[in-house]
Amino acid sequence: MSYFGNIAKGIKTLLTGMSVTGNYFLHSRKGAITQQYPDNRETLKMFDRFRGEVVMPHDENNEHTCTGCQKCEIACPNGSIEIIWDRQLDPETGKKKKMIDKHIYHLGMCTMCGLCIEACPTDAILWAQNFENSVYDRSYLTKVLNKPGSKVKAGIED
Amino acid sequence: METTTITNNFKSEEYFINMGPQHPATHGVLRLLLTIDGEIIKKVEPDLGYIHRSIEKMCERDSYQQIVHLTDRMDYLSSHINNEAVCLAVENALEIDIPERVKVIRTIIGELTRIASHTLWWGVMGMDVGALTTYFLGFRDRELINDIFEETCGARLTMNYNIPGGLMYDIHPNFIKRVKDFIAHFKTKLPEYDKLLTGNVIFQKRMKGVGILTKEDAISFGASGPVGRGSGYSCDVRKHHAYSALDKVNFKEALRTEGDSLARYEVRVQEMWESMSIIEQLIDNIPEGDYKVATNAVIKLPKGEFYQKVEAARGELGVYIVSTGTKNPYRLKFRSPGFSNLSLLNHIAVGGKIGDLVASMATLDIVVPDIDR
Amino acid sequence: MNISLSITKNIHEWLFSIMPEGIASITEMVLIAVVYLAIFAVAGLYLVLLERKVAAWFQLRIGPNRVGWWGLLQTMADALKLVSKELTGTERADKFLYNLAPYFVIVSSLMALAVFPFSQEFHAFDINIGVLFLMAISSIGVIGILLGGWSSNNKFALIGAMRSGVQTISYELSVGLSLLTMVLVTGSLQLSEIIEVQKNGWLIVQGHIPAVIAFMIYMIAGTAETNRAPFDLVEAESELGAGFHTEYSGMKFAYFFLAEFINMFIIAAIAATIFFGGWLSPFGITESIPLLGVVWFLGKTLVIVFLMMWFRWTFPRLRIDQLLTLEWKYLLPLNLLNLILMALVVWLNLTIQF
Amino acid sequence: MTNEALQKLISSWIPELEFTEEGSQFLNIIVQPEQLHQLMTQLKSNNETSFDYLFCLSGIDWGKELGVVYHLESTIHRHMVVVKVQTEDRENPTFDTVSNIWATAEFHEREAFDFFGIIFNNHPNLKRLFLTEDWDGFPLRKDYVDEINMVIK
Repeated sequence: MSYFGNIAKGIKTLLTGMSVTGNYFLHSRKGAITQQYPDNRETLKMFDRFRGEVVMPHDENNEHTCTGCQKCEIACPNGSIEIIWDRQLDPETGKKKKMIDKHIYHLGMCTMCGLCIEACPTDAILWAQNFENSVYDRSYLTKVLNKPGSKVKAGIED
Repeated sequence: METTTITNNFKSEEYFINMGPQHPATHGVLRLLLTIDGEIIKKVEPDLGYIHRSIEKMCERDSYQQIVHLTDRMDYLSSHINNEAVCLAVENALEIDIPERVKVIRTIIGELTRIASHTLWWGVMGMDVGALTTYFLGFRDRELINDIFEETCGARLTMNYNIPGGLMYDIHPNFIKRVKDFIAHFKTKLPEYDKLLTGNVIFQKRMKGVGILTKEDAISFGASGPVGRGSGYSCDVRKHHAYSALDKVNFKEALRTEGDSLARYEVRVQEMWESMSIIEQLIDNIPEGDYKVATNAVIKLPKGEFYQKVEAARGELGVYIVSTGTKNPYRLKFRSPGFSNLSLLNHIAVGGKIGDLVASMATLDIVVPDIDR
Repeated sequence: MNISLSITKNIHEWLFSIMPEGIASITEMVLIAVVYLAIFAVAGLYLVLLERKVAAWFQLRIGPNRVGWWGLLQTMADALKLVSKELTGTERADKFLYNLAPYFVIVSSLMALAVFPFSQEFHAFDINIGVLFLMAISSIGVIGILLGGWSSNNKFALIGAMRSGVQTISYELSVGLSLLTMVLVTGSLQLSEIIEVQKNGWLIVQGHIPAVIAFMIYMIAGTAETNRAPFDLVEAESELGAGFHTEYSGMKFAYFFLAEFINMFIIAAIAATIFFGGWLSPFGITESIPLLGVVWFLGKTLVIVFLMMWFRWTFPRLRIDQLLTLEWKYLLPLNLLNLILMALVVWLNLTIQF
Repeated sequence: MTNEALQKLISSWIPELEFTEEGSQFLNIIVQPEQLHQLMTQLKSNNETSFDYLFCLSGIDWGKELGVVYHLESTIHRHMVVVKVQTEDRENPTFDTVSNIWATAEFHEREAFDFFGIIFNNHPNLKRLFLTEDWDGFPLRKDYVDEINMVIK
C-alpha cells in the first residue's frame, strides 16, 4: 500500500509546486519584476551614494577645489589616477604654489573602491551617478577631470 | 572460449569529458576533468586557474586600506564579509577599539550579504537541477538586498564599505526602514521557496542520499560553512569564535547529520531564517556613535603574524597576515572556504551519475573567483 | 455548405477537370502537403512564442515584447536570424548523417500531423489505423536524435543521444498502453470514428476512473516523449550543455527546435482527440457551425500544451535512473492494471454515456 | 588545553622543537623538516591534542628560506596551534606531505607547490593546480620577476 501512498504523496507535492508557479502566472500582470532598461531612463534614478565614476565638480567661475596634493593618487590601488602638476606663480600672493595641470582619471582601470574620495582632504572629487560608461574605444575612458582653463578656488589649502 | 570473447566485446570503456571552463553548471570558469564510465563518474579532477589574479601577490604591494577592496573580488557574493575579515585582522593587530555602532552595522550587513548569497545560490541550485523558475524568485529577493546595499554602500556587489577602523560612511537614513521592509517581505517569500522546491518529490529524490560526506571526512577535508554543517560538524565561526556583534545575538547553528546534498540544502535554507533573526535582534538597537575611528593615513602593522577567521557565506574565511612592520604585508594568505570545499568534490561525486555531480556541486556552492583568488 | 469546404471542393474539381486523374491526385496531395507545411511551420513558431510568453508569466517577467505588437513577430525574427546564420559543424563529424539527422526529426513530426481531424471536414488523411500510425511515426523522431548526437563527434551530444534513446523507447510503451486503454472504449483505431464515439460524451467522461488514470499516465509519458522538462535529460542544460544538438547551428538547429514544439503540439493534439473529444464542442453547443470545430480542437490542444508548459517551468529534472524507475516501476504496472480495469468497465458496461 | 600545557605535552614527544608565542595569537611550533611528519601524525592521533582540522596551509618565502605554515585546530578541544617548518634549500625545497593525515592538504600543498615550488614527498598528485604545466618560475616567491604582467608601485 505504501506504493500507492508514495504516488499520492508525490503527486501532492508536485501540485503544491504547481500552485506556486500558477499563482505567479495569475498575478503576472502586476508581479513582473522586469526593468525595461533603456525605456525607463527617466524614472531610473540611482541612489545618491551610487559609485558611477569619479568627477571633479566645478563652480560657475570654472573653479575647482583640487590643490594637487596627490593623496588620491597615492590612495588609488590600481593607478587609475594620475596628477600632472607644476608650481605656478599665484597672482594674488605672489608666491609659487602647487597647481594641477591635469587630473587624469582612467575610468577603465577604476574599481570603484572609493578610497580616493575618502582620501581627498578638500572634497575636490566626488562620485557621479552616471553609469552608462560604455564607449567604443578604451582611450575614451581616460578622462581629464579638471576642465580646461579651470583653477583652484581661492583659499583652499590642504 | 567463445563466451569470453563476447563479454570482451561488450566491455565498457572509460572516457574523459571536459566539463567546463564554459559549462552552465560550473558557474564561471571551473574546469572539471571527468572520467566517466557510461553515466557513472569514476574520477573528478578540477583544473583551476582560469581567472586566477594572484590577489595574494597583489596584496604584498598594496597598503592595508587598498587590500580591502581586493577581497571584494574573491568571493564576490559575500564581499562585505571578506572586507570585514581583513578589517578585523588589521584592527586586532593595531589593537584599535571599534565603536559598537560599527560592529552592529557590520554584522547586519554581513547577515544581509549571507541572505543575498543564499538566495542567489537557491535560484541557481534550482536551475542546476532543472527547475528554472527558482532563478527568478531568488533574484527577485536578492535585488531588494542589493538595493539596500546600493543605497548605503554605493555599490551592489563589490561594496568596499569597510575600511580598517570602521566604515566608509554612516548608514543611509533609509537603511533601517528598508531592512525592516525586506525582512517582512522575505518572511512571506521564504516559505514559498520550500513549497516550490524543497517539498517537491523529484527534488527530494534528486538530493537525498546524493554526495554523502561523513563528519570525519568533512573535518579531514577542511569543509566549512553549510557543507560542514550538513555533515553534522559544528563549524560555525560565528558561534565558536564570535566577532563583531555576533556575541550579543542569539541564533541557532543550523546542523544536519545526514551529510547528503539535501542536508546541505536544508542548512542553507535554515541559515536564511537564522540570519533574519540576527538582523531582527540588531536592527532596532543600533547604538549611537561614530562610524569610524581615525587611523593613520599610512597603516603600519606591528611585526608579527595575525590570523582572523570569519564565517563567510560559503564557510570559514581566514586571513593570515605576516607583517614585518612595514606598510605592506610581507605575506597575506586567504584561506578561502571554496578551495577546501572544492577539494572534496572528487570524494563525494565518484560513483554517482552526471546529474548527481551537478547536484552535489550545486550544494557545495562553488564560487570560482573564491577558489582562484 | 461551408465556404472553406466549398473552396477545397472547387479546387479538387478544377484539378481533376484539367488533368488526367493520376497527376491530378498527386498535385492535390502536394498542394495539401505544402499548405500543411506552411501552416505548421508558422504554428510551430507561434508555439515557441507562446512558450516564451508563458514562461515569462510564470517567472515574473514580461517576455518578448519588442518585435511587433506584444512581441508577436519575435519568433519570426528569430527564424530569419537562424536562416541567415552560418552552419557550423565539427571536424571529423560523419557529415552525411550529421546533415541528415535534422530532417528525420522534422519530417517525422510533420508527418504525424496529417492524421488529425481538425474539424469534421478538415482532415487530410483518415486512415483506419490512425492511432497506430501516430505511435509509429512519433517514434521515428528518436532516430534523428540518435543520429545527430552520434554523428556530431561530441561526447556531450553522444550522452544526450543515448539518454534520448533510452527515454523515448521506454516511454513509448506507456504512451501506447494508455492509448490502448482508450481504444478499448472506442473499439476503433480510426481517429474520425473515435471522435464519432465521443458524441455520447468525451472519453475521459465515458471511461471515468480508468480514463482519468490513463490521461495522467499519458500526460507524463507524453511529456517524456517530447523530451521536455522535467524529462529534458536529452538536453539537460546544466549537465550536458545542449545535449544532442550541441554542435548544430543555424537552420539545422532550428529544425530540432521546431520539431520539439510540433511534437509537443502533436502530443497535446492526441490527448485532445482521444480524451477530450477532438473538435467536438461540449454538449454539442456549436454543432450547427462545423467550422468552429477547429477552434474547439485548437482550444483543447492549447490547454494541454499550457499544462505541459506549466510542468516545464515548475519541476526539477529527473535523473536518468529515476526516469527509468518511474517508467518501469510505476507507470507500466499501473498502466497494465488500468488496462484490466478499463476492460472490466467496458465489459460490465459501466461507461457513462449521455 | 592551554598553550603551556600543549607546549609541555608536545615537547615531551620531540625534544628538538622550538616554541614561541611572540607576535602571534597562537602557540607556534618550529619543527625541522625531518621530524615534520612524525609531529603532525602525533598531533592528529593523540587524544589529548587531536588536531583534526587543518584550516590553513600557507607557503611563505622568508627571503632566504622557504617555509610552510600549518594552522591546526582541534574540533574536540577547540584549541589551536601553528606549526612552522622551513628550509634554506631554494632549488629543491622538500617537505613530507601531510595529505595522508588531513585530506584537505592535498589541494593546499598543490597550491604551495604551484606558487612556491615547494615539493612535498609522497604527495599523491603533485602538479600545477592554477598555473599551466609549462609555467616558468614560482610567482609568489619574493625573487620572482615578470616585467610584463606585474605592476609594481
